[in-house]
Amino acid sequence: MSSLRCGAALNRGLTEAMAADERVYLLGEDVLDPYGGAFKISTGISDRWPDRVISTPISEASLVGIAAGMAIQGYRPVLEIMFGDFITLGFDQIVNGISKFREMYNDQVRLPLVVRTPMGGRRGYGPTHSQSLEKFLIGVPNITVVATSEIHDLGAMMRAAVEDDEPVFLVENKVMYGRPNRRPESGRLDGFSVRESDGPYPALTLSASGFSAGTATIATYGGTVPLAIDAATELIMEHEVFCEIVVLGSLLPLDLDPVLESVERTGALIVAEEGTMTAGIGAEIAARVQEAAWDDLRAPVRRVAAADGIIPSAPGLEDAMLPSVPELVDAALRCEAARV
Amino acid sequence: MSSLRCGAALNRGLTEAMAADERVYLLGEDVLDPYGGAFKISTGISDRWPDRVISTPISEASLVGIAAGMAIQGYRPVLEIMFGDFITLGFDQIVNGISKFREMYNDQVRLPLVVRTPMGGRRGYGPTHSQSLEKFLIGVPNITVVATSEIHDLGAMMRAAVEDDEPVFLVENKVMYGRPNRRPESGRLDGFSVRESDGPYPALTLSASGFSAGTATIATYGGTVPLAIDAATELIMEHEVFCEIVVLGSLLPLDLDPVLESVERTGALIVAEEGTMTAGIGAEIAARVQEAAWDDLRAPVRRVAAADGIIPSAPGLEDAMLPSVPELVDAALRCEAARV
Amino acid sequence: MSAPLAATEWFRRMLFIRRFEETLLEMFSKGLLVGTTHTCIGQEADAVGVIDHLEPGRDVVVSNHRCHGHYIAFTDDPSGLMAEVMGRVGGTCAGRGGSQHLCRDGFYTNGVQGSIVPLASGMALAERERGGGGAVTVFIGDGTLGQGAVYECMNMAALWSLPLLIVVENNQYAQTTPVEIAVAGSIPDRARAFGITAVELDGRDAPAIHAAAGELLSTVRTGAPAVLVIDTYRLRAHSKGDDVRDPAEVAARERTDALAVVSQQLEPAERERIMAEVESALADCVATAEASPIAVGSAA
Amino acid sequence: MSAPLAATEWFRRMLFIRRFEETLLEMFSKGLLVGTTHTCIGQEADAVGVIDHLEPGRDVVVSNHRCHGHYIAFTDDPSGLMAEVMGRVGGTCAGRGGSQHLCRDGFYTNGVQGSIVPLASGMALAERERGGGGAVTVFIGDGTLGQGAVYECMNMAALWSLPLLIVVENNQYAQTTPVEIAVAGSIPDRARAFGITAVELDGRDAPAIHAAAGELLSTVRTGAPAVLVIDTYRLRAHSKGDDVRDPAEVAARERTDALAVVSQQLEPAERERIMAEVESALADCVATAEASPIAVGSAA
Ligand SMILES: Cc1ncc(C[n+]2csc(CCOP(=O)(O)OP(=O)(O)O)c2C)c(N)n1
Ligand SMILES: Cc1ncc(C[n+]2csc(CCOP(=O)(O)OP(=O)(O)O)c2C)c(N)n1
Ligand SMILES: [Mg+2]
Ligand SMILES: [Mg+2]
Repeated sequence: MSSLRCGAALNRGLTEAMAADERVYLLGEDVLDPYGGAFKISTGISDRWPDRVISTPISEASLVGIAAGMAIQGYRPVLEIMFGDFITLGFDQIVNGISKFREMYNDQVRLPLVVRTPMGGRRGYGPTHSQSLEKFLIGVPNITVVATSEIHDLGAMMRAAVEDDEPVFLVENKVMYGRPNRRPESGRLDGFSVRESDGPYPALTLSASGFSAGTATIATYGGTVPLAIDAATELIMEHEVFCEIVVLGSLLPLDLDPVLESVERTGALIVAEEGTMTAGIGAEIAARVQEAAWDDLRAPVRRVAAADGIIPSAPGLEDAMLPSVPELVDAALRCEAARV
Repeated sequence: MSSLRCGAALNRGLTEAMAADERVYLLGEDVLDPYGGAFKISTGISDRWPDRVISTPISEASLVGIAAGMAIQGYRPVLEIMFGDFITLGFDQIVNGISKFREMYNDQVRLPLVVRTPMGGRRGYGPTHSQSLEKFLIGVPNITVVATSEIHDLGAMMRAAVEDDEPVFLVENKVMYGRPNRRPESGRLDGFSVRESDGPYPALTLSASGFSAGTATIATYGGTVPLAIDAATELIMEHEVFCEIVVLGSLLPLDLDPVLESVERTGALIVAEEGTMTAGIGAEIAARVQEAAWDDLRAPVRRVAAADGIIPSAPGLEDAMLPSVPELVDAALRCEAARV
Repeated sequence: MSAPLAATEWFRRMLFIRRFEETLLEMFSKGLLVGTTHTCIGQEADAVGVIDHLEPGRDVVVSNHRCHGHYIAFTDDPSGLMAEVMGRVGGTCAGRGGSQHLCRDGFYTNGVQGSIVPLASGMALAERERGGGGAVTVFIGDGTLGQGAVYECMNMAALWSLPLLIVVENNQYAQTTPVEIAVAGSIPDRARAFGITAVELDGRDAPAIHAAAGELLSTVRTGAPAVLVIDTYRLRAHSKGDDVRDPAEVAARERTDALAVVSQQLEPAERERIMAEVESALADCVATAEASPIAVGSAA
Repeated sequence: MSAPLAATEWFRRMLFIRRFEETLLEMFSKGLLVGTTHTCIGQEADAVGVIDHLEPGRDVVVSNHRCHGHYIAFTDDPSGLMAEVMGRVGGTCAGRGGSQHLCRDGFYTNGVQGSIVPLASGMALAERERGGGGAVTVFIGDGTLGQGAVYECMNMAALWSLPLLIVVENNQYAQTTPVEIAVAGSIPDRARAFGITAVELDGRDAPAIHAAAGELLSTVRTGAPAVLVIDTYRLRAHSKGDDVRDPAEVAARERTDALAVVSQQLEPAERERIMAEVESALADCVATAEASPIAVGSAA
């Protein structure tokens, strides 16, 4: 399992979900074999279940609504949106449809559907193919937003999303696809002790000091996880500063218990995300944690995120505006300064 | 001016903007006279400038893009979206178009356009016609989001938006339209002292104690302003608790100086908004203020907002989930408790 | 395909819808209701004629803001609708949805123009997979032809052989906007360009609606999507509000609408008898709705 | 309406675009470029034939991800494009946009399928109001016909008499998806249903493209929007990546594409001479681009 790449792990989970329940259908652009979707997450599925895979026109807005219609009528569609940037096209169907039906119809319907989509930059794809737009999803009531990461059990997460009776938006990361899906072994990973919360979309808490007091908690998810691990490692090696990392699985509902428990130990919180900062995931987490952990915090919650603006195409420009390891290290050192 | 209703004040401002610059065009559904738009804000304009008013099909997604195209080519379109709930249809054009062009094209273009739209509930219109979706707009880089309120100079605000060289999303409130556009006189309004910040979309700070120390600052905007004023009044009358109210004009960029100055005096902040709480305006304000005013705050920033869910149609259900005066009073009393 | 309806049956069904909605408007004008409502007064034949071929349990109906007639024709639950509009616990959606957000037994509405067409298409895809011969019928207005989702779905419905009937109720206006300034070219040709069968007819001819819908639905059920354009007219304001149309134009249509046509075909005594029956059924419906408690929530 | 182009001119212009893009692909395969690119190899005649009728300063061109040919044909700034793809300060957008987000002198591209059509329509509305006889030409692919915005805009273009030419480059595939499983019915009929003139032709016939575009544009300039469907073929992969098409199918098209056809019409000596000129111009273009500094930002 440890040598499987994240993309292949997601593909395996999806394949298992297709095998387990014949109400599961796969829809999306270019999802047919041999291509299997732009990032190959759907590979091998149409060959095996040709009748349950539908290659679609480029009609994202309607596809989101079509998934909703299928789900209400008892099927379990999995919709692949080729790039997360295009989720905006389906935003009306999400906000005024999927978010509404169950509650507005007084619980007469369920929407067991999955919309899965890659987010993130660092591949030079430029302003319209590199964004992390999950921040817009967490403002939508009545949906579940799940962030996959390279240290989650991706196969299990995918299966859980497909088996979920509520609508799940599964956020993946383009760079993650090609990286190994590493998992804690005997509670350890990369020299960190790891605790994993319960439930289908668990949070993982990493500590280099065996969950004793530390300098700060870094709450993060998805494509920013390797940066947080690198930063925490550098902080130990070069500054003897010990941070915990909480890798969130569910962004909505946002179960912050693991973060609050960690902050109890560290007294400080940094939220790191790849999306642009304003009104990002970090804003919601900061707002909640400063309220819930007011007495534990000895410094304000800090946010590390992309600069508010476009994601330029040229790598040198892109690098400069996306969050980085040095920014994380710097934020942690400021927490350390507040500590002493 | 004081007896003019807010809707009429906006209409007057729009009329003046049309008169001042022939590059200003008005587009929208049902905007022609004698109807003049579903909420009458466009009344009288097509009669006067028939060639500069375009009544459109129900094509919100494209209309946003059409406004962008006109603006890039030197016109100044004002697009009326009949209900703010439908801004979701234009979300791709906003996020992947309007937000991108100027920066992505290396400053070769400008987008002087206005999208104006009514938000808000309390009229029994039900789940798809009552939302306050401006929270999704403030996560979009490179746009300006302006919140009108009944105590702003609405005519001036409308003119400023139309004269702005950047894309402005003008958020209005349905209930506000029918209320008088009250303005401070000699620095006073409703028994409060009022300070107004500079710039086209000013913030107004209201204090009942002449800007001396108080219990809490209530930062709010738009349709929640009368609730904040009622709550502050009740807090004085019944609890001898003095709050300041900061009525924001610009939600993006979010100039928080007036809030920070007020928090310096009060030591506590409540953010009140009509949208659903998670990932709302309050999250961003809380995240910023807890960081910028860490030393001034003696209690966590609290949020008062709609419950995360649909806005039901039945008045009794709608009332229960929208923010209320008692909730605001309660939040302020909790700040008072933290004070003593 | 159901047998043609007798004139008495047309009259009874259309009149009930008409009186139901007139009652709503009266209640609004008396301040007994809040929110908004869109009546299909003048367009009742569309609902009755098309939906007579559909069966709850087998078929699905998806509708828009102007949905009361469709709801009553499909579900036979007018008191649930009445209670819903009145904001009562016993309403179709317990007061959560209100006039334009309904759900019952395979009947769904939503209030954003066009957004229901993808929903209906997804439901049609489900019906296709289930293979039970069910059809999905979605009602849209002429103005809603402005929404791109309609064409995205026509394309997919044709490609995927969806059992989908799109009924375009062309009542000549979208809110205040006449169809001429909002809809270019030809409505049926828009469907045909996607390889979809399209029929256009005059909605004042109720039996023609019934016959065309029956015929189209029998091929729809086999996976050939179709579009039925009904040229009709709304006799009242768009919602409760003002009406900017020429009163003479409205009056002329009032004399020739499908209900007026059918009414003239009846013997006076029969007409009186049915009218009395409808009034009594309507009174029951209102009474049932009023007996249900007002929906209230607990503070957030 | 410009005069027909001589074969030498066709050859020179198309070959330059061809060689420009082949150079890009080589640079990618050598790891000299990052990101992505979509070449119009095989479709160059569309750009050259349509854009010969357009003038920067008067007209506007809006394009999509597959935009290099259009850019080169319209702006005569290939080194700006080369520098942009290379992420250089001297690029069209200083490296911010990259291959598919270009802007120069009335030329605009964006990377979300379909979203450019509203943009182009708004620009056409501006041209209409300005009244200077300018036209807006927007290029989309067959796959982009899946986007509802295209139809929303066809409707408005017809209603509002926009000087808008929509060129559909039907290269038979959207990424890996053959047009047959993504586009139902008839493409030109889709436009005609909105009352828009539509012409479809075989893109291997370069002079036919030129003639049809010229004729359509002369009426477009008077406010009659038009659609030109060019049946063409992309000879390389969708982007840099893998190609799932049958190699035999691609090879057959390689022998008959517009550039091959024109090339055969030339005397060998003339052909050689133009090829040499193109190589030298291309070398200049690359050298100019490479002389520009790499774009870097300051840390956020
Ligand atoms: C996306 C969207 N835009 C605008 C509206 C507001 N609105 C409600 S009904 C209507 C007119 C619809 O016209 P049509 O489709 O012809 O239906 P009709 O009302 O005539 O039955 C409009 C503009 C809406 N509900 N949804
Ligand atoms: C809204 C949207 N969905 C998906 C994509 C990814 N994508 C880029 S090009 C492409 C295929 C476009 O096909 P077509 O319109 O035929 O143009 P072609 O590539 O053949 O020139 C797709 C799916 C996109 N850019 N935008
Ligand atoms: Mg209509
Ligand atoms: Mg193509």
